[in-house]
Amino acid sequence: MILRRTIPIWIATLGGFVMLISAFGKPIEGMGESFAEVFNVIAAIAFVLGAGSLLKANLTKISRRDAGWGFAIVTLSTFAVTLIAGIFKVGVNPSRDFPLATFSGKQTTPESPFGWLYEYAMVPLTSTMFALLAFYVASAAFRAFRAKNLEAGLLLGTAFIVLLGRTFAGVILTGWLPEWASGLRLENLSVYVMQVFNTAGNRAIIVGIALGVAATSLRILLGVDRSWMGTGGDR
Amino acid sequence: MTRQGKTWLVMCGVLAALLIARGLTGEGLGRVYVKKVEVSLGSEQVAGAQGVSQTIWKEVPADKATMKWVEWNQVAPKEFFAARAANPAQDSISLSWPRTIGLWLGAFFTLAIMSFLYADNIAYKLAEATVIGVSAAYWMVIGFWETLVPKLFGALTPTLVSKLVLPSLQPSDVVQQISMWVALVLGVMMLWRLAPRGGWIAAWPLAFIVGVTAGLKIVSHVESDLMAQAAATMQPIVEVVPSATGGTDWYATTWATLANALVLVGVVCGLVYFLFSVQHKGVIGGAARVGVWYLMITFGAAFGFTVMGRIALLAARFEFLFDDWLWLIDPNHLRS
Amino acid sequence: MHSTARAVLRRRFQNRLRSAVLLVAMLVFVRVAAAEFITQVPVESAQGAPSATTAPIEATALFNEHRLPLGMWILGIGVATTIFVSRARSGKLPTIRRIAALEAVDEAIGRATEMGRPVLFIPGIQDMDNIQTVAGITMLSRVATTAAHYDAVIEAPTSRSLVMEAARDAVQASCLAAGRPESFQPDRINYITDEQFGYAAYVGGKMLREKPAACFYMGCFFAESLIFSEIGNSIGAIQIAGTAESSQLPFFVAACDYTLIGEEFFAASAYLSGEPDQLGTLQAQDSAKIAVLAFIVIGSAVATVSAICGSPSFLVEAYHLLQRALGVSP
Amino acid sequence: MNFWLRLDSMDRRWVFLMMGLAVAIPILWIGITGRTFPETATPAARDVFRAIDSLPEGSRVLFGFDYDPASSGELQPMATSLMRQCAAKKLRIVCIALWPLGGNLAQETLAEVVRSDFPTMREGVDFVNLGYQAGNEGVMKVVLTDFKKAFPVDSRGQPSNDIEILKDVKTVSDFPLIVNVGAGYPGNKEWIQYVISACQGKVKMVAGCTGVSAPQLYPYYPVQLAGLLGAIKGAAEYESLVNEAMGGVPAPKYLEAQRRMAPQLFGHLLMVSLILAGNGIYFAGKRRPQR
Repeated sequence: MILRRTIPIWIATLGGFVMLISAFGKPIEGMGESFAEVFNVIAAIAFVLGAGSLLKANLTKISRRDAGWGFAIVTLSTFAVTLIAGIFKVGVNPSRDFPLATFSGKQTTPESPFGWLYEYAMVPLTSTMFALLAFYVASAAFRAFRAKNLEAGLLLGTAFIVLLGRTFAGVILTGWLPEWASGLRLENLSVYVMQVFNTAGNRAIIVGIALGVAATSLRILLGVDRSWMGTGGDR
Repeated sequence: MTRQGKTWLVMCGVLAALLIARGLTGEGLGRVYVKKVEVSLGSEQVAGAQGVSQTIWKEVPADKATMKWVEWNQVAPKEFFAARAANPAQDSISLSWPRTIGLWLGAFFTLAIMSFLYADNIAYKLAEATVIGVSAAYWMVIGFWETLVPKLFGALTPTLVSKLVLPSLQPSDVVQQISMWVALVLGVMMLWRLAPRGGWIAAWPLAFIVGVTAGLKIVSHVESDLMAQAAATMQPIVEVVPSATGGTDWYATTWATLANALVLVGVVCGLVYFLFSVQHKGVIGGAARVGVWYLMITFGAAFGFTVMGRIALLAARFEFLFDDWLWLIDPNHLRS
Repeated sequence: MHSTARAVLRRRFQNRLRSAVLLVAMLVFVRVAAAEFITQVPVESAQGAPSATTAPIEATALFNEHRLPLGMWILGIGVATTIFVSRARSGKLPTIRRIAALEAVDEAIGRATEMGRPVLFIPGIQDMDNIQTVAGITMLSRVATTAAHYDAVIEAPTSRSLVMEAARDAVQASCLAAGRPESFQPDRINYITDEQFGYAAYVGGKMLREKPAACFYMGCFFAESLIFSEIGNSIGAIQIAGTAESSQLPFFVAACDYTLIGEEFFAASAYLSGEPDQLGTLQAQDSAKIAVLAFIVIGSAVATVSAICGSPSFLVEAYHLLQRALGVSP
Repeated sequence: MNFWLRLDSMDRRWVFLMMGLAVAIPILWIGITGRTFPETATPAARDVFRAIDSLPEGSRVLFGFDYDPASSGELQPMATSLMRQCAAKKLRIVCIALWPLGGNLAQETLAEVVRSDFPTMREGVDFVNLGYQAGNEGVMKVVLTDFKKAFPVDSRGQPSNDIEILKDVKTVSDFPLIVNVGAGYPGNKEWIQYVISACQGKVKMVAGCTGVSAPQLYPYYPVQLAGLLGAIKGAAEYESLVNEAMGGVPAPKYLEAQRRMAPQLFGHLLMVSLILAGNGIYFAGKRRPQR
């Protein structure tokens, strides 16, 4: 129990306090920066665990002939091809400044297999997935934006002003308003909403989040909340 | 055949017919052209910054080169058309089969993902399986070459890294070396999970990460969010706007004052809404309600802005289909 | 019984020790900070000459003086936390307002059990160096405890390797704590890919095929929030979301049944735990909030009065003092 | 069946189809006719223009590329126009990236704007691409104390110490202006939190951001941020400002954002009508007695 729970909690407490103090102590000021690098390296090493999980899940699927096991083969083969092409920089010319260093070239040119996979498989796939949001946003607007109460009404009213005020439609609809009422033109109204209501609302959220982060961090550092911590048992 | 099956058939048929029709008219459908570039490099000794002589590689004529290779750079189709018109036998610019196939594959994947909007189907499943495989490996490769090699190996095995990857590698200082050793040890502890026994040791690096994150985030959030935002709100409500003639512009003053007052009310009421240990009744309840109104307006504004971004993304995908693949439009004058 | 009593004693001892460490750290901080404060503000004496400028030089070299106000704030929140936690331990429990989203957690898991469908939990798409992910894992452990009681199946695909490890640990611990270690299924908690939309493509497809009855989105989300919540809506799942990414809140608010907004998300695990210690920290959080409110209201009032009355010097100085306390050098 | 009821039971795939058409048709129309809508700049975009315009010739600008191809639909037009204004003002441009693919985008933007339209600018003297650095906020903290430690080599592998443009750069405060185009984390917000706050007024910053992050960044404007380009609308406004200042007929690559405003218009109109229709259904349903 001591090895599995007590020591980890103390590690967290001490690590956290050292970082906290490093923000104030001049001699150890740069510790936070070193941690970012340390974390990146650990995360990069932990990719081995991720790859293991990915392989295991897909191999199990194939060996059990689960529904869609053919797609598991696709996943595994594209994974293997991309990984090998990338790690060994297959077909990548060295950099022009250091032609003698074998691996000095960048692997992202579409001439190399890795760059090709990135350019013609990953980019279209991920950016189209991203673009699907335009459709979902439309369906959400149709289904969920109903003025059931004052709060919902405010939400959709603001969305309305911003949507119209941020295109040429705003100019067409309210551009005729005289100069003394120019504040009511949709494009100006949308700026006003952003600078006043949005600023106030976002500030309240930001300050709240800052307090939430502070409290959560302190709960971890003081050992009040241990539920993020597992048992660390063997699996 | 089910109704859905019939719809799929009709959609695919229409798409195929349109493609064939497009392919038979004008310049046809998307192709990629590349220009051959022969790289020939020669070395030269020059005096470096600290007086130490350095080897510099430069472009030299092909007969004097010690290192040579060929690169293929993508060019606009109009350059190919021009070159072909000038000399039909030229071979400096040519059709790139790998990239043209890639372009068509990209178009297929774009349509495959979009087909998910209609219903789950085999094309989407194929696209999904591909994107998981490619992207998981992609980030592992990036992690290896951009983090592990320059940071970890660069600090622990500098000779090897500078020989094979980065000859201009700067020597790392003691702090970097210590932190990379720490990272290595913690990383290995993390991987201990794969060992048959003693997997609990992996909880230690995790605890370290969580603890340090907590210590770091509390500082950055309290400093730049809590204190800075509170300070930004602490402003005079009355804001006198001078007019062009030297007096007071009462119209602008009223608006500015109103805006300041509204911001103050919003921040205060918004914060009251987030109070947990007080029941939302009476004055507190009223303020919290106003706070919710502000939050809703904020969300509405965020929604409006986000729609804008999402439509831009969709537009970019359609431009890819219409411009790069189908050659229907040519906004960047790449073909004419 | 004997061992339980010893465990309680040991835990109490550790808590004391931790508080002692905090106390010592604070004392050192206050000692150095006080010395700094004296150097930084030469108090004008009646004759107009600086009266107290005697600061130990070694302290100046050790301490980052421009962060003094920041230290004071963190110290204040820390002290409030210790005070309210010990009050709560002594039985003075705060009454916490109702948070509808959290009361729906049990209901959602119960429904999934009845329908014999899985519960989907997404701990965000960021890594363990993001505090929202840590809060998400904490929530996962609460949800997993309830799920273990109901014998519901939890699916948690993750987009980071470290998060997968942490999630497995947390769920295993929850199953153990709920007395059902056999219900822990590590293969249900998988790494997919680090790529945001590759992950979204996987989760979207999975949701449409497996139709989870309850979906929890707790952590740091970006654009994928709406993909998940719209698909979840189309399959009729109960959806509960929590995030501090304010740009994604409108989508969760519009498409999910319940949403934890910003700070509520961080308070959620404390609320759900119902432990006196944790409820005490909520009260500490509130007291800090009240301090911020006081600063904003008093500061604005001082600034306004000073603007109207033509900036009398004592008001200007008071305003500058308030600003300095918030880390702004006037 | 009642119209509203029928509308309510409408399959959401019809909504998807409408959205697809609302975006696709204007793209085809603009692609064929080449016409765009006029833009009037809002203060936030005008301030970006002014911040760059007011810098003396030869000032160094730190140009951050914190996005990837997934958001380049919104952000690339901003980066292109910002780069163009900086180059036209004869500022010295130092490109960096905290997103792995940002370095490539910087390279592409430099090729598209500087190398092709400002051929007199020399690499290493008038502009440089320092490429991607891993480490997120960590890098920002390092640039505060030692810029060259954070970016020891440029994208070609040349040591920073030998690069002319970085000769007397010690920390980030040696750049009077940071121009950052960012899509998320790490990005604009982190630059403000870690660098702008810490520099206490010595460094100004202007930012370009996606539509999603714009509302979060507005609270920082105009104090911590000297100017802000929000979403494709901000890009289009700024683009028209730069085109106006440069005079002549702009090349098609400098009209990208303005071209994308037409699908925006129709997309937004569709969204507005969908919201109206949704509420029509809701209120019609409320008036009917419940059985």
